[in-house]
Amino acid sequence: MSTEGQLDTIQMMVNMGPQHPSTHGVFRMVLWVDGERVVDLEPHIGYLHRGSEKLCEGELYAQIVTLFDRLDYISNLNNEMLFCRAVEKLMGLEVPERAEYIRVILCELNRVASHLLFFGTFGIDAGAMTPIMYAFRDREKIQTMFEAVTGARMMHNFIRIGGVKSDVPEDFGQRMRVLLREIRQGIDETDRLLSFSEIFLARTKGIGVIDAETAITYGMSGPVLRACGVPMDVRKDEPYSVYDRFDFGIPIGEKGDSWDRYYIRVEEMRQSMRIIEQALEQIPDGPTITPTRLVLRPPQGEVYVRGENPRGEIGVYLVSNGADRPYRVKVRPPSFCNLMALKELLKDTYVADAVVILGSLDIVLGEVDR
Amino acid sequence: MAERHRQEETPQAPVALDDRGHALELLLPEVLAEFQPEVGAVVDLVVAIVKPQDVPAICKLAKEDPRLSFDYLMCLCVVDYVEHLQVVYHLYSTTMKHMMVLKANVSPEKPSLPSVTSMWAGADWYERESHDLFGVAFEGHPNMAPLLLYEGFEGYPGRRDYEMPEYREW
Amino acid sequence: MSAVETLLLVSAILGLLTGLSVVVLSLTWLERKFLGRIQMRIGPMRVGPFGLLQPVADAVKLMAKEDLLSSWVDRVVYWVAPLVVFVPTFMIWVTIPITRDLVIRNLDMGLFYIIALSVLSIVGLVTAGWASSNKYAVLGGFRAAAQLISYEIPLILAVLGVAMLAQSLNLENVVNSQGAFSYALIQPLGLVIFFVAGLAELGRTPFDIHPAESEVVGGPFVEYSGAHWAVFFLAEYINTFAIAALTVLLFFGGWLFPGLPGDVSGLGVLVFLIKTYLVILVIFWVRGTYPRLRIDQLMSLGWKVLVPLAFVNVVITSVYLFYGWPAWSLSLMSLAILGTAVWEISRRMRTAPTPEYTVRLYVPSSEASSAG
Amino acid sequence: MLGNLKGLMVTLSTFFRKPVTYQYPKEHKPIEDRYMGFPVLMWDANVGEPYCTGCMVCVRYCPTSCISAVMKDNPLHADGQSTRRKIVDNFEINLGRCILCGICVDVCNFDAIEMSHEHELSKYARNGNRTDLSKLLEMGKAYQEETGWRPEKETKKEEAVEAEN
Repeated sequence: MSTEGQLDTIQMMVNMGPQHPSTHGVFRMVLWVDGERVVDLEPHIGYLHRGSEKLCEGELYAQIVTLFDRLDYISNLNNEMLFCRAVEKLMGLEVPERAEYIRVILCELNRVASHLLFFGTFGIDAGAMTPIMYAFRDREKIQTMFEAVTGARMMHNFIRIGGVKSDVPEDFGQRMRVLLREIRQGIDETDRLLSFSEIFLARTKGIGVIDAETAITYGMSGPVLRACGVPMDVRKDEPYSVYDRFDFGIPIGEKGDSWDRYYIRVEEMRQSMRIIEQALEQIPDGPTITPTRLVLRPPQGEVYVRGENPRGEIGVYLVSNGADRPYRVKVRPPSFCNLMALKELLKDTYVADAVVILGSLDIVLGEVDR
Repeated sequence: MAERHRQEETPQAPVALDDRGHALELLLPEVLAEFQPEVGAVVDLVVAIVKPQDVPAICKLAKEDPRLSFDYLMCLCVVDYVEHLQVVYHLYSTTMKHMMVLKANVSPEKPSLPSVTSMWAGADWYERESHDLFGVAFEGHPNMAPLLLYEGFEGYPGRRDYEMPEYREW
Repeated sequence: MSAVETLLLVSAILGLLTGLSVVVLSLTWLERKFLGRIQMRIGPMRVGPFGLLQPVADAVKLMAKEDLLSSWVDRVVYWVAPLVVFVPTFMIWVTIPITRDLVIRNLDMGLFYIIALSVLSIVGLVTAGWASSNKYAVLGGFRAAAQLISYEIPLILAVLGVAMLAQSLNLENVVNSQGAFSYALIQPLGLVIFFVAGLAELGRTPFDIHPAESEVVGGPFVEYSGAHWAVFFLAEYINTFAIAALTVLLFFGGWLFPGLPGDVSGLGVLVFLIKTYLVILVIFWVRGTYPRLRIDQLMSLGWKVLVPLAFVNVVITSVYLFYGWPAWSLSLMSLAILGTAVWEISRRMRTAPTPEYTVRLYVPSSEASSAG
Repeated sequence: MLGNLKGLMVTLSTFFRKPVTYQYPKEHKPIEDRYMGFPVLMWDANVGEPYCTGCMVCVRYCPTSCISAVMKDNPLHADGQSTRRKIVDNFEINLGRCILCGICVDVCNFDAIEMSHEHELSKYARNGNRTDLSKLLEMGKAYQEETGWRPEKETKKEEAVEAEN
């Protein structure tokens, strides 16, 4: 960097993570900084590599659901649903309609919970300490709801191959309506607190811009891709479960910057709640699970199933050879692909921006490292 | 108990292509004629098995041909079929909304394959991961350093014949 | 100096040290309780009634904690740095009057002395960052240097405006001259500049750039632990109290309150403390609400907004004094300039990236028909 | 600056609201009925023996293999007091490894294992939560008392009778 007549400067290597408060888990990035500017970056992952895909090869199909819970541990139900759909597709299993509705309600609720967590942590990344408390207040209510329905607050193992574990409790609809009203108020409040604060806008607007074309070559998906103006959402493109019966919109941004990525998630929470409300009205009576054998043996074949997770498009590639355990399971984790573009996003930004941009990608290391 | 239910011949999952899939199944041999792919269908996916050295050329064609326009690399993974390793590319088109599976078989002894990072930047970490877990070398990849495993890890833990280290109960 | 005088001075200084320690303890408790309440929590509750003894427990814990030292630190500088930060913050209290007669030395150059000393603590922060042999600490130290030096200027200029109005650098005179109107009414522009620059001097949200936990994980203090960290902590809270006290003394009439006698000592202390703690609550309130600015934004706010505004403040004050206009004319001018500045900043911040601040809702056309 | 002022108002209004904190060890958040705590074994008070026969089905289906069981001939069956031919002799769950998935409850044919409401089991040792039969039964009795649990087979039978009537 040194030129004639200027002070001689050197680049400093700053090792951010794996123990750093804002790398969202055990992510590590090595930054080369010139003063406060990020010149180069090398991301390192794998600190949470548990070999989930390999573990799946040794487990029964029913047991694998518990492994999928632990991939993206913020949106467990979405993951469970993905794997169950893959097996159901391979076996040609019909899922009772009521089960589908319960799945959709819970998955969308989980999306809200996941985005609330993002909401809070993003505030922390930007330096605001209060939003996370408000977000957790609302998330806690959702967790309590999950506890009442599935019996667990995070690792549910509730969505089973062929349906769901059990029917919802009797007062479910009533409690859900109260819950939705409270969450809506909570989101509005946090929205007022953070979203349009001038300091927050200055920190996020125009930071970490990526254009649609680059985002697509990187395989980005979910809110991160939609922030670039690409309306790609599996729930609309290839409606799975009963998503084609609901009226909801996909929030898309224009600039592809951190603020768009942030606000898309806020809007998505509102859309998710619209879906839940419609689902609560439409939900039919009936059985909640198609009885299956204890040991499932899907036929030979392979399927690739896509689903829309809070973090983006998740996919599972399931190869079966007809045995009671899958031959190969490969997960396409959305955070993994979104994180790949970090180098692109961090070009020529400040150290403080690096934290905000990483936060806006909303990664979960559990599924990046698997 | 598990053994009692085992059947002699495991059934095949039925093919159930949708309209887009049927169109693609007819289109693929035509577009990729010069590479002579084996086009088939498994469940709801159109599968083309090609020679490993052709992969970058096919990918380039698939990405640039307006009838296919596979601009999105959905997933890249390796499946170990013991006698060969199969590198599987799931390609998706954001404009046409269709999907195909490209497969290339490589030998397990010295598996290597040209990289597709120049087509899709998103292939970067997938290829590094495959190299980590299965030992597939991707020629032309800018940085083949270990991604998920630590430096100096012995063996390829993704493969079927990898022996798990013994687990000690605490 | 006679023996009695020396004894008095020593006891006064010891009393000050004790008093400030008690203030710091109360501040940490207050901050945690207040932040807890605005975050729907209840804050510390376990140690003592309402957690009142929590700060004491924390102090004991910090004193008893092992002082960890990493291998490559520059030891002498590392140990001296906390003192370099702490001593000036303590020394400025020599001349800050709590009420008319509760002050150790009522210096005629009081304001000058305070400003001159408060700059010194920057050296401590930079050396702490440098000596820690930690890259985050170095980044934080340099951030601190850049930030504190640039915000000294608007701070000093805002103080200058008050000094011009009071025609004195003696804090007691400054307070006494606010008998009719507090300077907050006459010079709101000066108050805003002083408060913002003061926040930046303290390194508090939204200007907590140098200790920023989510970026440089505590900045210059990252390697310190135990008692040495406690010294930094003490200095930070004494500084907070000092800035709040100065705000009260310079702009809110110190121990004076309309309708109350200004010469009753006990009452004066009470009024002063209430005012100061209210200002501190505002500081905590801001901390609980705002995100953090980035270093370049902080610098441009300092140099492009606050410094020019502070100069304008000095200019309008001198014009007002020169022509001897009535007091309300200065308030009007001050308010007008403040309003213009705020309006201009919001306009620029709103329009700079895009005029649109919403996310569109995309509904596919096939969906539109079934929407009804 | 409007956004900033709005933010200040939000925090100020929350200041006057009631906090949502539960003071944990003193005050517990109410547990939902379906809450899945650690798995425990049920006690058949009519006969005076556990429901578990040690059939090992949960051992086989446990994803983390944290259960182990040993079966023995039931002495009470020989006396004619019990209909259970076999009974559990030794049973251990390493609750430190249990992931609370509830698969063992699903696969059990005898309603012998149940997810209790127990969730506070901190221990100092890493394997301090290896829980043996007597402790599991003790926890199970506490759960039975707390919830008035009855085996699913009985309730189903009663429902069927009611439906007939």
